[in-house]
Formats: sequence, structure tokens, C-alpha cells
Amino acid sequence: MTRDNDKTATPLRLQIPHPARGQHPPDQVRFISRAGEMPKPALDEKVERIALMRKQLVRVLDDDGQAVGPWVPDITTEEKLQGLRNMMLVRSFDARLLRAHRQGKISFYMQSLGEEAIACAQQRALRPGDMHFPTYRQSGLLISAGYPLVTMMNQVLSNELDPLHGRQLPVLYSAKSHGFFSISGNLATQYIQAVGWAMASALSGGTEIASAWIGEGATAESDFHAALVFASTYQAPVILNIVNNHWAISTPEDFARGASATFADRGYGFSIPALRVDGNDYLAVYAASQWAAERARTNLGPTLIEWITLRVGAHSTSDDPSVYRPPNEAESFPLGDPVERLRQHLEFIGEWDEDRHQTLQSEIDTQVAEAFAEAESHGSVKTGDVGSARTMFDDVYAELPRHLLEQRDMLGDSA
Amino acid sequence: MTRDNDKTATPLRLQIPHPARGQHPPDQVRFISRAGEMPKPALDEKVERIALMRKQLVRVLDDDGQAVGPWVPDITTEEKLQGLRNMMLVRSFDARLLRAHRQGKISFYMQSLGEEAIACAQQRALRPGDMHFPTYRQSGLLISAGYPLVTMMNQVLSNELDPLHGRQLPVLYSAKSHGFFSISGNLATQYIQAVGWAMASALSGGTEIASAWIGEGATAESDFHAALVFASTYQAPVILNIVNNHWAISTPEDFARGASATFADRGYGFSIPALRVDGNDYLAVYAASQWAAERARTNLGPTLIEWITLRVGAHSTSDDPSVYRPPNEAESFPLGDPVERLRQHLEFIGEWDEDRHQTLQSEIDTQVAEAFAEAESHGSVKTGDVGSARTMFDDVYAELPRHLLEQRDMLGDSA
Amino acid sequence: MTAMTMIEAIRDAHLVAMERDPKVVVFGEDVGYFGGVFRCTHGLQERFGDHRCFDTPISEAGIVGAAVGMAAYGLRPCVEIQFADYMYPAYDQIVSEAARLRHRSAGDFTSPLVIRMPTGGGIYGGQTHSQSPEALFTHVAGLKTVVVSNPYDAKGLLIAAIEDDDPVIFLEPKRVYNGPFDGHHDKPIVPWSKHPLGEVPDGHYTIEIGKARVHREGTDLTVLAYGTLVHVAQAAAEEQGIDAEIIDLRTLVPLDVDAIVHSVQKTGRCLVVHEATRTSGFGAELSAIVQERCLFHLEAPIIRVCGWDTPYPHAHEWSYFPGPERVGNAMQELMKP
Amino acid sequence: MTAMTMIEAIRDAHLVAMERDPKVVVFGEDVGYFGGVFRCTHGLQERFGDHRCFDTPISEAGIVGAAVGMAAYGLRPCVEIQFADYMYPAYDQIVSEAARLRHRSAGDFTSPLVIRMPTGGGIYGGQTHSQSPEALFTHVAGLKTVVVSNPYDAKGLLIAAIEDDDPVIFLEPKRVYNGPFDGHHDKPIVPWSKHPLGEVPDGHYTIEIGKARVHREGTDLTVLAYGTLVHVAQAAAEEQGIDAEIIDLRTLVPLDVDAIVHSVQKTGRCLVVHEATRTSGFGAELSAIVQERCLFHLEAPIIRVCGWDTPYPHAHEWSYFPGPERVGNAMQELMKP
Ligand SMILES: Cc1ncc(C[n+]2csc(CCOP(=O)(O)OP(=O)(O)O)c2C)c(N)n1
Ligand SMILES: Cc1ncc(C[n+]2csc(CCOP(=O)(O)OP(=O)(O)O)c2C)c(N)n1
Ligand SMILES: [Mg+2]
Ligand SMILES: [Mg+2]
Repeated sequence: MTRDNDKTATPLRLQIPHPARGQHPPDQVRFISRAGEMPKPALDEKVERIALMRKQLVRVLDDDGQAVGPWVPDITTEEKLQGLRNMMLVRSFDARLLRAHRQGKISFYMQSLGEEAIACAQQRALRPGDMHFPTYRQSGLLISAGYPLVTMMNQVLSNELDPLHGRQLPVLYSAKSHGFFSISGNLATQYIQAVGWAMASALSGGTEIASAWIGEGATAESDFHAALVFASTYQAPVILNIVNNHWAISTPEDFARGASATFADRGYGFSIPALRVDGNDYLAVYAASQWAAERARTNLGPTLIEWITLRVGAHSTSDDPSVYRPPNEAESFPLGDPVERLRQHLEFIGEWDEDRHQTLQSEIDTQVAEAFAEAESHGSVKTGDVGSARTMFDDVYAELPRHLLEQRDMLGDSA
Repeated sequence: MTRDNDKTATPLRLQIPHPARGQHPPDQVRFISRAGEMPKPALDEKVERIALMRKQLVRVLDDDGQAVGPWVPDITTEEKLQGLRNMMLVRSFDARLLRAHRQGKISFYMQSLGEEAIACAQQRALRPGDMHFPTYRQSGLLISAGYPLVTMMNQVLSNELDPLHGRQLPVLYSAKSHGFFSISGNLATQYIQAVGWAMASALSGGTEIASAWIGEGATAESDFHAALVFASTYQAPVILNIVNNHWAISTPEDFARGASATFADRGYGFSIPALRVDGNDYLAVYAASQWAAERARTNLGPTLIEWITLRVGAHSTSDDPSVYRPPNEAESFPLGDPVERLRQHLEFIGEWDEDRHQTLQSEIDTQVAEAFAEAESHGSVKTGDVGSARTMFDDVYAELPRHLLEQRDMLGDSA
Repeated sequence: MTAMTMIEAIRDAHLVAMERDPKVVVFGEDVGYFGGVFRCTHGLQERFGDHRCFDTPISEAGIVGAAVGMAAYGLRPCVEIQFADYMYPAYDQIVSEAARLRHRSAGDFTSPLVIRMPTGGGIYGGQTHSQSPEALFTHVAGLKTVVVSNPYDAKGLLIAAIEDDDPVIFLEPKRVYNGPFDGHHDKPIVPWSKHPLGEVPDGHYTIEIGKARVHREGTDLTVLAYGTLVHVAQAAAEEQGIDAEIIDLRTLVPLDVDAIVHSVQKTGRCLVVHEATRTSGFGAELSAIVQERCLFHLEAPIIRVCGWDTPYPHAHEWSYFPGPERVGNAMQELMKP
Repeated sequence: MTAMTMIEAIRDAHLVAMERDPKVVVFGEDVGYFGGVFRCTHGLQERFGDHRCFDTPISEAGIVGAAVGMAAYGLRPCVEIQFADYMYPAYDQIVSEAARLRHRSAGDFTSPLVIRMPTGGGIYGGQTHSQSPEALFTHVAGLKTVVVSNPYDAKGLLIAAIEDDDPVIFLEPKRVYNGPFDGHHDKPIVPWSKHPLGEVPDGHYTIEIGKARVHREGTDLTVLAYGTLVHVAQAAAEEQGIDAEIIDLRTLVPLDVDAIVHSVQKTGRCLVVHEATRTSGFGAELSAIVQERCLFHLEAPIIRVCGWDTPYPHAHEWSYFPGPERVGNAMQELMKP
């Protein structure tokens, strides 16, 4: 294919990223700061100065579990214990439902193992009335908001009490009452919607802010760009979260990130202040979320946050990561485990110990087991207890139009 | 709409850009450097260091017409005279066709008045075999490549000799032989295609590079993002041009740029080196294009260039800019006029004078007039000399499928 | 009543809707300060301020995506896509999001929004200023699709669309913006002021989404049409001396099947016309429905007269456009014993 | 001949095409190292290196846009969209660019590329892993649209698609990847190894794009089907004891009209089936064509059995899917005197 008219010219070559994959040990986290090292900028700090911090990582918890530095959030011990409980609940919930999948009781599942701190802490740092536009790995938002576990499980089981009438794939929850936007199966669409929602709040003189969520892989999608353009132009009150868990199914973060140093870098070209934050550090997540929320609430505009974490489990129950993941990836992950780290901190400050932890763990496991037992008592898609198929015609429109009435009648005859 | 649960909170407000428009004098160019002021980075300079130059402007020609500083390109006087001639040809061509539109001879036209230097100089700085993916304001690429004026006019007239058989709107040329990709009416689509073409060249071990063109307004489109992601990830040999002529129909650059300082800033988050260049300075355009091309040819990857210029005319013949443009915008534009500036330089170095200029001008005007007379002799869409309507069925597919054969027959009956 | 062009009627509908409901917001490319390239939103920013009507960056995905978020918040966005040909970058947000939000969330979130787009050819706009993509919307459950043919309908239907709780695609054939164009492109332009449907009531009124209008009563054959083709069909009928019943469908989804069936059962012959490309156009659905419900009433095969299956050509647009001659020939064909 | 699943046949087609022509490049999300979430490109990167088969960022617009540029350069990209449900972000590049490039440039540039997508439901994938968007392609002039139903066809048609000089949309109903699924989701899975169409020739062969295949000869009625529904129709015919002639269309555009007309004129009855939503589905086009060309041969109205006009529901997918019972009932209905 060479159409060379200058035989001395360098043949061009393409760079196909060759990240750690398969049997190679991963280069998992770029640019790790020490806890407490990164300064905390003023809310209205210039984007250029914040950009200079782009290779730093907001971290609060040090290796001993001590909270150090300017980002230590001002929260009570109760709040921290609540955070621990929420994260453990998410983890226990995930574990129970993965088991249910193995038992053939549910059709599909996606867990957030290893990423629990991000959704859990941000939910607590925001306010009722704010709206999250999540992906499928932020069930911590719902659990931290006190949404009923049984209802979540009903959705996952697609049983008769599923509030979504079995329409959606498991974990694609919707809970307006709890500040949780309906999850789409299409990646990235929610990002610009969150910006639109935040714009609507501001256009209406409201006080609620929006929080947009996306995986690092999905930042390559076009709607990510639309969101940044609109957020920048209208200075929408929105938090733009990028959860960098290093994987997009089988594809390492390198493909979406390209040559740039970090995903936080993406903010700079839109003059959107951007932070990189240790996503496995509950206190850092809380503090950074608070900072970004405060910026939004005081009309200082959008903030982009890249959360560094690791997808510890498979992409979904349909995925077989052994084909592409290096062994022992989680064990060697330098940011540790979010539950363990908050627990260590609580122990460090003398508010927690092994006994209390075991008690809490069994309390939570019981709570989850009971919830699952209750949910399961309402059946599942596997047992065929899925409510009436006729509901499929509802909510396509506000009112059932004639052609859907006719089709529902036809279904009645044959189903 | 306020769903405020904290009555002390600040009501949110949106920022709708209020740029200079209508009767206000424009804030037309942000961050103008003196000629020669901006340093010339090494081809493999770190993106961070180049980013620090983002508020500077590559300029070569000073107010006296002297070429100064590290970016002075090493080109002959003949080459400069060729550039002057090409720009004047573009301008004369545009003027003739605008007149033809006023005379009711053509259906539509879009001119590049005030922006001629960018396409003209870049075309000369690249090589045969390279491929441009232009928008509708880069006819200078064709003219500088020596594409026949009459053929261009045939396209604009949609006459019997129009190589595109009257299928495309005027000025949406296609000329593979001259390194000019078929122009799409849909904004931004060509940007990622250019990256794909460049990837193909590199995948094939070719030596040809691609050059992508986009208006500053269209950078808001999603395909701009796709292009940056792919160019960054695969380090494609491509020049990513953004022509910032300050307007997108009635909308000032502010809406697409948002809060960022410059469009060149968009490159940083992808680690794509980006320059801002005085687009009305032929020598600066030449030098910056050469620099970017050299980077691409030596496998150093993509370069983003924001060209600062002004859309002096209306958006198109369908547009009435008096509704939204400040008066005297062109006169007060700080970067002057590209033709005048190169002319001044040639006079400064003693290679040009008023007489020679007048002679050249009338030579060019004659050339254009003769070309137009010839093109017009083949008729136009207005005179109905448009070739056979049956050609509309060709090229939908490589071979005419049965349903199109049938439809062509039906047309035959009724047309 | 005021004589209005379709542009003025659309603008007036915006005015009425924005006046009545502060939740209505209007935005799009060149829509704010300038008032839209076709001037359909002219004066709205001046009247309601730039928080109710504003310009956007050139991003159709952004426009619709933001509108979905705003609608979920509780606003009623009415947005413009500059030409229907440019809706494709927004197609994911339209199909996967606006259309499905109510269903997938079981009514927890909704997206009551209107997406206006000029459609159709006849202005020498070439392939990217001439398309009629209605069939790409009618195939999508959850969307309502409206195509207007005159100022009276345009105002009443646009207000109804803005007040509707579902996402509505609102298609405006640009060739009838300024008059009831009947396909005779070489004849002088007739303005709306000379046409009864150019008389537009002042203030608020709505036309029910999902109801067709009998544009012309007749007994020889039924023409199913919408947009510009309503006027073309009328011209063809008159020129051919055929007593056609012309139904202006006005809404494609939900469709007024009763009006269609009623007419075809009466006439026994059916012609389907549209400007969009033929294959998989909405005409196919109309043809399928008619034969499903009226097969034994049909005296002749249903004929479709449509745009050809090619891109809309710039110079040859009048060979592409299904004008009165092609429509008229089809009427004669249908009437053959 | 080797017994293959449809996945293996598709992978084999890639191998053959890449072996023969160095210009063939393959890419998409998870397509390189991993070999695709359905494993259709498994082993290609290892065999041909990462300049011939590679992973991409998650950007369908980027995948198709880059492919258009590569095709214009002279390569022959064959790309995968992970699920057809995710093609919407690429729709602009498909419709406005790939489909129109040859025409708008009068052959100066072309875009010979293949876009593969798994389609259809039946894996409890919910509304975003189950769609069949073929009608959104068949309405677009310039595209060829292929839907495969078995391993033999899949290999021959995919090689033909890659060698074709036009852009080809290549749809793979995922429910028949591993066996000739006939809609009886509660019965044991039959593998392709037990089916004659699972026997796939080694090496290079092509099947002509635009030619249908008579899947089952019969005299009672004609079923127009493609993809999974071919097998469903067969099961229904057998269960109902109806001697149906089942035509596997294989290519929707260009369509094998002769095969259709020939069969319907013979049987006098026609059933159109597909999994996509009914309104404006490709079945409408088929119905319209059949009545245009065979009206006076029809003994009964053409019936369409399709997916309902709703999003594809997760838990109720078997109520949505047009299974053998619904198809069988329609056959009985058609046979009523
Ligand atoms: C538009 C679209 N394209 C592709 C997919 C298929 N898909 C689902 S998840 C996924 C990977 C996403 O990775 P990332 O954004 O990093 O999120 P994570 O799974 O790591 O949380 C892909 C490709 C999709 N759902 N939507
Ligand atoms: C996808 C798409 N959306 C909208 C348009 C309509 N349109 C044509 S040109 C234009 C303005 C483009 O501005 P800019 O990119 O700055 O280029 P300039 O005209 O200044 O050269 C718009 C909105 C289009 N052609 N394509
Ligand atoms: Mg990820
Ligand atoms: Mg511009």
C-alpha cells in the first residue's frame, strides 16, 4: 500500500497500546502520591494551577490508617462507621447475588467489588435532592441512601415486586426518590443528561446539583465530549466522575486514555478543574466529593474527578477474566482495599476492633440473607414469577395508544 | 422548580455566554503575541511544555512585513510569490462566484474570504500523496494544488461537466488526485475519518500523512472527540487543524470553546501537542504546518493546530450576518488580512511592488473570468444543463442493483 | 385569526407555550440570539430572556442529551435540530434514551420533550439539507412522530407536542414554510396568506396528536400523505380530474388507522406518497396496514410514490421529488379498470 | 467440510479473508487480545499481529469513522459493534458517510467496509442486548444489509461482504450462534453439529449477496424470514402440519424479489416474520412489495408476526419473541378458507 514518492522517507507505523495484560504484571496505577501530600486548592483556584497537580493523587489515609493532610474531611466517627457499614453492605449484597447467580437463581449480575468507597462516600457527601446519573457499578449510591435492599433484589430477580416490572437487566436500577437516575445499558449517555439536569436546576433557580458517573473506558464515547462541552460553556453545577478501575471488559485503561497521563487531564482543555483521587480511600472520596459539590453549589461550575480504583472481580457474570487478566492483580494493587482501609483507620483512632467488626459483619450478612430470603419468596425470572407480560405495554407512552392496545390483545390470545 | 431543602443555599444560576455580538465591539482575538515572540519547540518536545505556550500565538510577520523569530520558514521567494498568487486566486474565484450567485447563475456559495492563507500555505507545506479532509472553507487546498479552476466552477454550477454529476451542493468538491477528500455536508465527520486514513497509511507502512480540518464551532461535535481519542491512542500521523474564524453561522466561538482559554487547549488532555497560530500570516501557517507534518512523518504522532483568523464574509449565500455581526469587525481585526500581509512582506524584502501587484491582480482576474466563461458555457443548474437525471442512480452502489434499475426505468417514463 | 406563514405559526406556538408554562425552554444551534436559520424562534430570546431560549454549541447529541436530562428534572424542552439531516449524531439519545426512559424506569423518570426539525427537499439543498427521516423515528417505540403540512396544524400540533408527556419528533417540511407548495417548482409561489389553512387562531389551541385530517374528500381513490405531499396530491388530483380523497395523516405514530381504513374501504384504491426514500419508508408501513385491514376492498394494488432510493441530488432534485406528474400518473394507473 | 458453530464459521471467514488479502483489517471493542465477547475474532490477533486485528477505545463512532477513512485509503476494514444495540453512536458515520461516500464523490472515494453486529434477543439481555435494527439500515440507500441464519451462510456471506466494494451491514442473530434455535427456549439446545447447515466447507467460498435461499419448499403458504425466525418458522410449520415454503432472505438490500414473487404466486398466501418491532420494521417493506407484485394472487391478507412495539423486556422476553406458537397461529389464520 505504500504510495511512497520519496523513497528515503520513514515508513509510518502505528502505536497499538501494549499494556500489561495476560501474564504480565500490571502497571496498575500511574503517579501515586503519599497520603496528605497533595495540597487542597481553594474552591475557585485557577484551573491551570489545579492542572499542575494532575500527577498527584488526593489521599487521606496513610499506611497506618491515620488521616493526614489538608484533605481530611470534617466528619464524625458515626459518619465513618456508617461508611464502613455501607461498604460492607454493598460487598455482602454483591456476594449474595453472585452466589444466587451461581445457584441459577438470577440471570445476570455485575458487582462493584473493590470500588465500594467511591459511590458510598460520595452519596454521603452530597445532599437529598441532588441527582446521581450512575453506571452499573454504583449500587453503593442506593445502599448508602437507605434504599431498601429487598427492592434492589426484587429488581435483580425480576420478580413480581420488581419496581421496573422485569423490564431491565439486573442492576439497572432506577430510584428518583433516592437521587438515582435510571441506568441505561448504553454507555455514556447519562453523562450529558446529568449536565442537562444540572442546567435545568440552575435555569430554574434550584439548589440541587447533579453528579455524573462514567467508567474510564466509556470516556472514549462521544457523549463524554458533549457533556464536557456543555458543562464548560454553561458552567453547569455538576460533578463529573470518572471511575478508573483500570479495565473495560478485557481492555486496559490505556486504550481510552491514549497518550495522556491521566483521565483527569481531559478536564483541562475545557477549563474544568480536575482532581485525581484515591478511590479506595473513603475519607479522600468524601473530601473530594464535598469539594466538588461545594464548587457546584456556589456557582463555580463543574468539577471532573478521576477516581483511581480496581475492578477486582469479573466485568459481569458473562465475563471470563482469566483469559486477559494478570494473576494476583488485586493483591498487588497499591491502593489496597477500601473496606480494609477504613476499618484500619477506625481501629487507628480507637473506634473499632476485631470483635466489633465481626459482629457488624454477621449483622450485615444476616440482614442481606434475610432480605434475599424475602425477595426470593416473591420468585424470580427463573421461577417464572415475573408478573404479567401485559405490563410490557405500559409506560411505552404515558397512555396506551391503539396499536399497543391491539398488540396487548394479541399477546393475550397467544401467551 | 426549586426543590430546596436548605433555604439558606445559594440559588444556582447558569452562565449563558454573552460574547460580543450585535452592536458590541468584538473581543476578537484572545492572547496575541508579537511576531517572533513564541519559541519553536523541538519536534519531540514534551506536551506539557508546549501547553505552557498555549496563550501564545505563532507569528512570523511583524507589523512592517518583516519575517522574524524562530518560526521563519526556509522557503524561496518563488514559493512566497506562489503563495500570494494562490491566495489571490482563491479570493478572485470567490468574488466571481459570489457575483454569479447575485446574478442568479448558481444556487449557493460559500467563500473563504479572510482565511485564504491557512489552506493555501498548508497545501504547499505538505506533499503529494498526503490527504486533506477539508470542510467547505478550504478551497485554497485545491487551488494551491493546481486543480483546474474550470472543474471547480463546473461543480459549483452543477453543469454537465460537473465531476460530481450535480449531486453535491456547490463547493462540496472531491478530488482524490489532488489530495482532497470528498467534503461532507455533515460537520465533523471527516475529522475521525482523517485519523482513520492516517492509521491506514501507518498500518500499511506508507509514508503519506493525513490532515484533518474543522471549524471552531464544529469542534463541539462528537466526532471531534472520537478523532482525538483515536489519534492519541494510536499516535496516528495526522495534523488536526481547527480553523477558529470566530463564528459558527451566528454563534460566536465562545459557545464551542466554553470556559477554556483556547481551542488549542483541547489537545492537552489527550497529550496531543497543540499550537495556536496566526492564520493570517502565510509564513507562520507554512512553518507550523511543516512542523506538524514533520512530527507526523517521523512517527511522533498527531499535532493539533488552532488557526486564528476571521470569517470576513457571510456564513454562506443563505446567511444574513447583519442581524448578528458587529459593524466594522473585519476592519478592526487585529491580525489584518492575509493577502495584504504577505504582499507587504514581499515588498519589505524588495521582491514586490504596487505595479507588479496590479499586473498579477489583473492576470488573475482574467484567468478567473476566462475560466468562468468556459464553465458557464457548459450551462448550470439554473439553465437546466445538468446532465441526465438518470446518473442519480449511479454510484449508490458499485453496481446498479435491481431496485434502482427499476426506479431508473420509472424515472425514464415520467421525467 | 391571523394570516401566518408556517414559520410564523411555529414561532407563535412557541410564544403561547412559553407564556403559559415557565418550564418550557427552547434551545439549539443559532436558535437564541439569531432566532434560528429559518427564523422559527425569532424574538423568543428577547421576549423571555436567555434562560428560556438560548444558543448551543454545535452538538446535536449534546442538545438532545441535555434536553433529556432537563426533561427528567421537570422542564419541557423544545429543541431545534437545524436540519433533519443533522439529527444522526443525536440518534442514540433519541432512540436509546428519550424514547425509552419512561419504560425502562417504569415511569420513575420521563422525558417530555419536543425535537423540531426541518425536513424535505425543494430548496436545492442537496443530500444534507433535504432528507425526510420520519421512518427512522416511526420504527422506534416510545416516540411520537408528527409531520405538519400547514400553518394552522403546525401551531396547534406544536403546542400539543410541547404539552404532551412523551417525546415528540416534530417534522417541518421546509418547502411549505412559506406557502402550500404543490410541486410545481417552475410556477410562481403561492403564499399562505392566500390559503385557508394559513388562517391561524390567536392564542392557545391544540390539535390532537394521533388524529388525521381529511384534506380533500373524494370517492375515486384514497391518498395517504403528509407534509408537502398533501399539496402535491391535491394538485395531481385536480390536474388529472380524479376525485381523490386525500388524507393528511399529521401524526405517523400513533397513527389514525380508523381514518385510513374508513377511506380505503370507501374508495377501494389507495395511493401512498412521501418524499423519503422508498425502501423501508413509512409508506411501506402504510401499505402493509392497508392491505392487512382492507385487502378484500382493494380493486388494485396499493401504489407507493416516493423519493428514489438514492441520496437527494442537488441539481436533479426535481427528478427526485415525487411531484404532481408522478403522483398523477400513479392515480391514473390506480384507476385503470 | 467441518462441523462448525456460527461463531466458528464467522471466525473462519475472517481467517480466510485476512489470509487472502493483506488489506483486510479487523478491529472493535475487545476484538483484539480477547477475541471478542462472543469470540468471533478469537485468535486473529495472535495469527496476524496487532496491526491486522486490534482493540479499540469504546467509541462506535470512532470505530466506524476510522473504518471509513481506512477504506478510503484502500484498506478493507471489517469491524465489530459489540451489540447491534450500540450502533447508534455510529449511525451518523454509517448513514451520512459510509453509505454515501461513493455517490457524493461520484466514485472518487469509496468505502468498502463491513460492520458486523450481533442482533436479536433470547439471551435475557434486556432492551440493550436484544435489538434487531435492520430496518434502520434498509432505509438507507448505499448500504447492503445481510442477516445470517446458519454457519454455512455466515461464512460464505461474510467473505462475500468483505470482498464487496460497498459498505455491508452484517447482522448476526446471537441466538443462533450456537445452534439452530427454533424458539422453544424451554427445550434442550440443539447444536449446529447436528444440523446440515452446520457443515462448513474449508477455505474460500462466497455466497452471492442479494440471493435468497429456499429453506423449505412447500405449497400451502410462503414465509418470508431471516435470521433466527427461519428456524422458528420451520418449527411452526412442522408443528402445525402446514406445508410452508420458507424463504430465508439472507440479504434484505438488495432483495431477491424474484424468489419472493415466485413463491407467493405459487402459494397465494404470505406470512412475514421478524423479531424487530413491528411498526416500520422490514416486514412492512416485504408486505408492501408482495402486495404490489402479487395482489391478485393473494388468497388472504399478508400477515406480519413481529416483535411488539415496545422495548425488548428482560423478564418477558419469551412473550416478546415471535415464537413458534405465534407464528403457527398466524399460519393457521392464513390457511382459513
Ligand atoms: C454504547 C455501548 N458500547 C458498548 C457497550 C458494551 N460494554 C458494556 S460495559 C463495557 C466496558 C465499560 O468499561 P468502563 O467504562 O471502564 O466501565 P467498568 O465496566 O470498568 O465499570 C462495554 C464495552 C455498551 N454497553 N454501550
Ligand atoms: C451535523 C451538523 N450540524 C449542523 C450543521 C449546520 N451548519 C453548517 S455550517 C455550521 C457552522 C459551522 O461553524 P464552524 O465549524 O465554526 O465553521 P465555519 O463556518 O466558521 O467555517 C452549522 C451549524 C451541519 N452542517 N452539520
Ligand atoms: Mg473501567
Ligand atoms: Mg467558525
